Amino acid sequence: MDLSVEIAGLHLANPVLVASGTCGFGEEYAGRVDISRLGGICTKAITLHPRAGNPPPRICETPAGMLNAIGWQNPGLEVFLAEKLPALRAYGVPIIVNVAGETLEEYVELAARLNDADGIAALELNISCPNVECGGMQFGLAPDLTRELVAAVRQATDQVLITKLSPNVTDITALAQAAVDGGSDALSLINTLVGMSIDIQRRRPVLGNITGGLSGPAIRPVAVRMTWQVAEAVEVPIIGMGGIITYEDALEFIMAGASAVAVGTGNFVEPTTAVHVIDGLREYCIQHQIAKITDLVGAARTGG
Amino acid sequence: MDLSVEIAGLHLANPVLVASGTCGFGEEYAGRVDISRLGGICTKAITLHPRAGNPPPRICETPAGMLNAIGWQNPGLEVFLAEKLPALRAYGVPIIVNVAGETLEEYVELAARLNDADGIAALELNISCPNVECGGMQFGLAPDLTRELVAAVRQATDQVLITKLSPNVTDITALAQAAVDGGSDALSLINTLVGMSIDIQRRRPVLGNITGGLSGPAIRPVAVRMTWQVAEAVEVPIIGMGGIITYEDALEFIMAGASAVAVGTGNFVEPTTAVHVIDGLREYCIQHQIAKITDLVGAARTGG
Amino acid sequence: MLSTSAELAHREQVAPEHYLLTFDCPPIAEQAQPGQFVHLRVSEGLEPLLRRPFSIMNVNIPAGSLQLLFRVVGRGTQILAQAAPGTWFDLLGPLGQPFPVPATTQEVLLVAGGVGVAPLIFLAEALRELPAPCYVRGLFGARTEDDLACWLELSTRCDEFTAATEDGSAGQKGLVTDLLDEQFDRGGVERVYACGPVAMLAEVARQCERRQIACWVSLEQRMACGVGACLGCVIPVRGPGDTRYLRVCQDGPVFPAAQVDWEAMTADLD
Amino acid sequence: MLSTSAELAHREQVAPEHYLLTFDCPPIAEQAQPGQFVHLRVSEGLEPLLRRPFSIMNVNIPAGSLQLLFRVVGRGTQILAQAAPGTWFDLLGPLGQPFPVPATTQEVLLVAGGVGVAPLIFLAEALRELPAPCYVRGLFGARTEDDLACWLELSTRCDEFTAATEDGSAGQKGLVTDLLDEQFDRGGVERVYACGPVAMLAEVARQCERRQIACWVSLEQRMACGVGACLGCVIPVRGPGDTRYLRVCQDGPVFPAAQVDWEAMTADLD
Ligand SMILES: Cc1cc2nc3c(=O)[nH]c(=O)nc-3n(C[C@H](O)[C@H](O)[C@H](O)COP(=O)(O)OP(=O)(O)OC[C@H]3O[C@@H](n4cnc5c(N)ncnc54)[C@H](O)[C@@H]3O)c2cc1C
Ligand SMILES: Cc1cc2nc3c(=O)[nH]c(=O)nc-3n(C[C@H](O)[C@H](O)[C@H](O)COP(=O)(O)OP(=O)(O)OC[C@H]3O[C@@H](n4cnc5c(N)ncnc54)[C@H](O)[C@@H]3O)c2cc1C
Ligand SMILES: Cc1cc2nc3c(=O)[nH]c(=O)nc-3n(C[C@H](O)[C@H](O)[C@H](O)COP(=O)(O)O)c2cc1C
Ligand SMILES: Cc1cc2nc3c(=O)[nH]c(=O)nc-3n(C[C@H](O)[C@H](O)[C@H](O)COP(=O)(O)O)c2cc1C
Ligand code: FES
Ligand code: FES
Repeated sequence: MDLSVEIAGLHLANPVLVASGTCGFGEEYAGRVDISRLGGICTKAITLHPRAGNPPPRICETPAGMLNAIGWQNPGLEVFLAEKLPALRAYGVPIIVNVAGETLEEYVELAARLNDADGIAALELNISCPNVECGGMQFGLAPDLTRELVAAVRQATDQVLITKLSPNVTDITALAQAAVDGGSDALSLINTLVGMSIDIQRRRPVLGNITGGLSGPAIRPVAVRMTWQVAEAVEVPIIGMGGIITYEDALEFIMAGASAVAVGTGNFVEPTTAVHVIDGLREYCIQHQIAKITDLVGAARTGG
Repeated sequence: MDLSVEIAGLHLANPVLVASGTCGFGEEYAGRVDISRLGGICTKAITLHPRAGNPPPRICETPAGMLNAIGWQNPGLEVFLAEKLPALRAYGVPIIVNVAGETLEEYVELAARLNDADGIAALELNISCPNVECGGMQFGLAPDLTRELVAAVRQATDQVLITKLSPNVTDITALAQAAVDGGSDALSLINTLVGMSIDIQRRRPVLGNITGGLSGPAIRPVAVRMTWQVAEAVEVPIIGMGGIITYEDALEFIMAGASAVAVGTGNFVEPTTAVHVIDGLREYCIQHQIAKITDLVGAARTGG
Repeated sequence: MLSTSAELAHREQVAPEHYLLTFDCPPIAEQAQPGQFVHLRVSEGLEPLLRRPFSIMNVNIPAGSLQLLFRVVGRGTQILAQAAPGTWFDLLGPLGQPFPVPATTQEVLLVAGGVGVAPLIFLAEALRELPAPCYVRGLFGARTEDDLACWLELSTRCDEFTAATEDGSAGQKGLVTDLLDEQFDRGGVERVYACGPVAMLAEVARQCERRQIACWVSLEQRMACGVGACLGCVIPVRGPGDTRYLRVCQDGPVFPAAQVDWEAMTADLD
Repeated sequence: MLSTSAELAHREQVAPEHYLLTFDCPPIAEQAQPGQFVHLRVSEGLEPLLRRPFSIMNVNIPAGSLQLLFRVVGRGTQILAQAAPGTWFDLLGPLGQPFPVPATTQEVLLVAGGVGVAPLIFLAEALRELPAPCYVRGLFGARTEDDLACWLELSTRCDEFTAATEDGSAGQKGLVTDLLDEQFDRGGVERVYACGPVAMLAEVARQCERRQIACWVSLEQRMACGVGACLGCVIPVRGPGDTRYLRVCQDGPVFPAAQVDWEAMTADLD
């Protein structure tokens, strides 16, 4: 029974990653989760320079979901390379570095400088973060800007290039196609839906940032739908995410056409969620006599 | 303590409606809910000719939400006018007729013929239904088409014109502005988010229609955010909806800028939901010494 | 139709994965007719969000109670399987169209598959208590003995009773529909009432159609409102011209078998 | 930090809206230090989705148990208020940085507001069991007598104890912070530990700063992961240059009062 998958040449021992921003740089979960069992780790977004992030409150629970407005708090590229990356490498699993910038030039510089770093499995272009004033999501909302940005980054790096799409668009397939046209090797989706909550006691938004990104099981139907649509529209592999808590949830994405999946908010509910998803997928394959998990990719599309 | 609100000249005894498609034509809930207490009723979508709707399964539960793909099943305009409308009028509450079509001409004809009908408080233009192959949502995704459609309908009717917006867009404010430019007196939002679920046992989509519209508490953060954004962008009154179950939920929309709200999926959870929301709002106003509920509209925007 | 709070009086596990719930609920117990169902709110919170429909298996009017039999299949039924007696639940009901009962004494055949037995237990009792009581033959099929939950409740309400299991662990070995020919060949059956899996119902309907015996089936569909408002729970029906859909909650759950578009209903099965 | 299943041994209502839960949880009980918290999964399902953080009020190492004191404020605490003993819960803990305790005998002042008393009960006990035990003065304030939940647990662990209520229903009438001057004027206080509402903590911090007395506060913030990974639970800290944020779950919940940007913390209050 073979759980391994290939994402544009990148080999993953199993298709279950932890999603960017939900597992920091691995260290916080080390010792309590067997990180070495994960298919891979997507890091918290890295920017060129350190960023303080948004004022609190930054999170807020919602029905079957949560809002976050972290706002790219991160130590910046230098500290990442000097301190975080070496520690991450020690887990022996593929490291996918999530990068974010305010300008095209920042993305390109990040990609260029990470290109020389050891032990990076892939770059994940975060053009879909809803929680920063300028930059980030703006690129991910217009196909032209997406294509241009991806193409520029493509020039700057030999690494596997994954573009992370925003769900806050009228036509996700247009964005997917633009990223592929720009040279993206794979796509990951979805980032969070823009949402907000109001504190009716204080009569103002709960979050310091007013709006935030909605994640968790609440958004899974939207995420599965977009995975389905994008799988129909483009040929490149898809990393599906949005509300995965159980292996059954992961199978929805895989059967919709995702080659791999990522667990985000699920890590907060239970730190071992990703590991349990892996175990569940293995069990399922054994029980249903599926020789390779890749046989299930897109199964719901073909009636397979 | 005054719960009444005005929506573009339309007087509502209280700001709580039941949302289109979730209360049929009132008759099913008659006798078990005191319909006469509602602020108003939005009917199921009416089309020019009768429609059979989509093949089952048409609904599917999701975390804190549900998907539906009813597909405009309705008896058509004739039967509506002859049978449904007279019965609806008997409840003595404002009737907002939700109209849908596949072409601009259909919308215009519907509006023209409803213009002569007695006892209609307003038309709600459904340009945001995700569950029919052609028509409906296509108008609601492009500002140009929205403006054109609303303007054409505006010509055909003297009634209060409400445009119901789709949340499946990159920029909801552009659609809102287009509807207002076209002559819409008010806006209602949001319709459902496009989603899907996969039956992993059968390895295919749960819904007969493959995709459906996501509603319920799961989408409330998206709905509140869009209400907030649209209230900032346009001057016309907003009817807010999406996942309202309690009066606290309703207050989130009102404080974000909605002049009225509608209960949709909440009716399925408990048929008296809307009535409880009204009672809750009244209680809240009394306790907090709010003389008029309209004083709370947009309160979270001003820090009020 | 009432919306009412009902106290769970008893919970009993009657077979592996099968539970019997008894609610104190006089208003619904008094009005309920066989074939009708209740729409039950499983949780006070949002999980699960929607109500769950269950056929009424039994009422005890003097005691003011009603019983539901269910099989654990997902989150909602899992929660119910652990519900503590004394807990209050919100019930909508009785909902839907009941089985039509004959005005004169007739010989009827009940065909139950799995938990589909529930409404037929209620029906069997009613048929024998009519002013003109019926002669009731009962057939009950399941995969295995364990799934013949509440077979005693059905058999004691029938004048004749035969069980079938696919694995032969109880009753005759085979499908319950394999027993139909014998029943019909013996003659006398004037009406058939059936509830169970769609494939079973389709076969019952086919045989009744061939033999021109009146047949009613109780169908299931995913529901939201349960009262006819959302148009969510439809099934395809035959008719001249275009496809038509009827609501299981309001137009059913009991339908004349001849009305149902069995081809469309079964096209979907694996 | 452990993730462990713990059985709820007792649930006790100690005041209106205030509950005390006792869990059998030897691994966490053994490691816990005053000021640390557990991140508790309230439900097996998705409602509520996120865990809830609660300070450890007490541990009994021989019994392997730990206690949490909480006030009912929303859905999660409502569910906990009804939790049946014998139920198993998933606990992450002990989490966060504990209160630093002095290496030598000192005179310390504890300032508790409302349920903020919880970690100070644990701390009071620890301070008096140190190799060099401290002299502990305790102040405990609340709106009204009922909200002085577990005041006995605090007072019996203090060498001196004074309560205050805003309505004067118990102890001195007024805010707990009104008692500070007197305490400080008497002299002797070398350290202050405080936990309670932000406005109270800000005032304690202000007075300690003015009098140059070392002060630690335990802070709250909405949390997702509870382990430092999501950066969700930050509070603003002082520093040269730009705004900086630290995580309550991992860098706190105990912070030196001098480190906290009280201006930003309280700008937000009504
Ligand atoms: C009129 C009617 C009468 C019924 N009577 C009985 C009965 O007496 N005993 C019994 O065991 N079951 C009965 N069912 C089926 C029962 O409603 C489902 O098994 C139950 O809703 C499953 O809920 P769940 O949360 O455990 O499953 P899940 O699979 O988690 O439910 C997810 C969703 O699918 C729906 N669903 C799942 N299975 C069915 C189904 N077979 N029919 C309709 N909706 C379904 C649920 O209502 C829910 O909305 C009846 C269904 C209908 C429509
Ligand atoms: C380190 C720490 C220790 C705490 N110790 C205690 C304690 O010992 N006793 C006690 O009664 N309370 C304590 N709290 C506060 C407690 O976590 C909240 O009261 C509780 O989470 C409310 O949950 P709810 O579902 O009832 O409320 P809801 O308002 O429904 O919760 C909604 C969301 O807001 C969060 N939230 C609400 N209030 C707070 C709050 N004050 N602080 C942080 N998050 C909040 C919840 O965790 C949840 O994510 C502590 C908080 C922190 C951060
Ligand atoms: C607290 C938090 C922080 C996040 N930070 C990032 C980030 O830095 N970069 C990014 O691309 N996505 C980020 N995301 C989005 C997730 O990676 C993921 O796309 C999204 O949450 C949907 O998955 P989920 O529902 O499983 O959480 C963040 C999500 C959360 C909840
Ligand atoms: C079963 C169902 C049918 C619906 N039918 C219509 C419709 O005919 N016309 C329309 O404009 N909106 C329709 N809607 C959308 C609702 O009116 C509402 O906009 C949406 O469900 C969000 O509100 P809620 O979360 O409270 O349900 C339907 C929703 C549901 C759940
Ligand atoms: S469940 Fe709503 S119409 Fe049947
Ligand atoms: S709660 Fe995640 S960093 Fe503190």
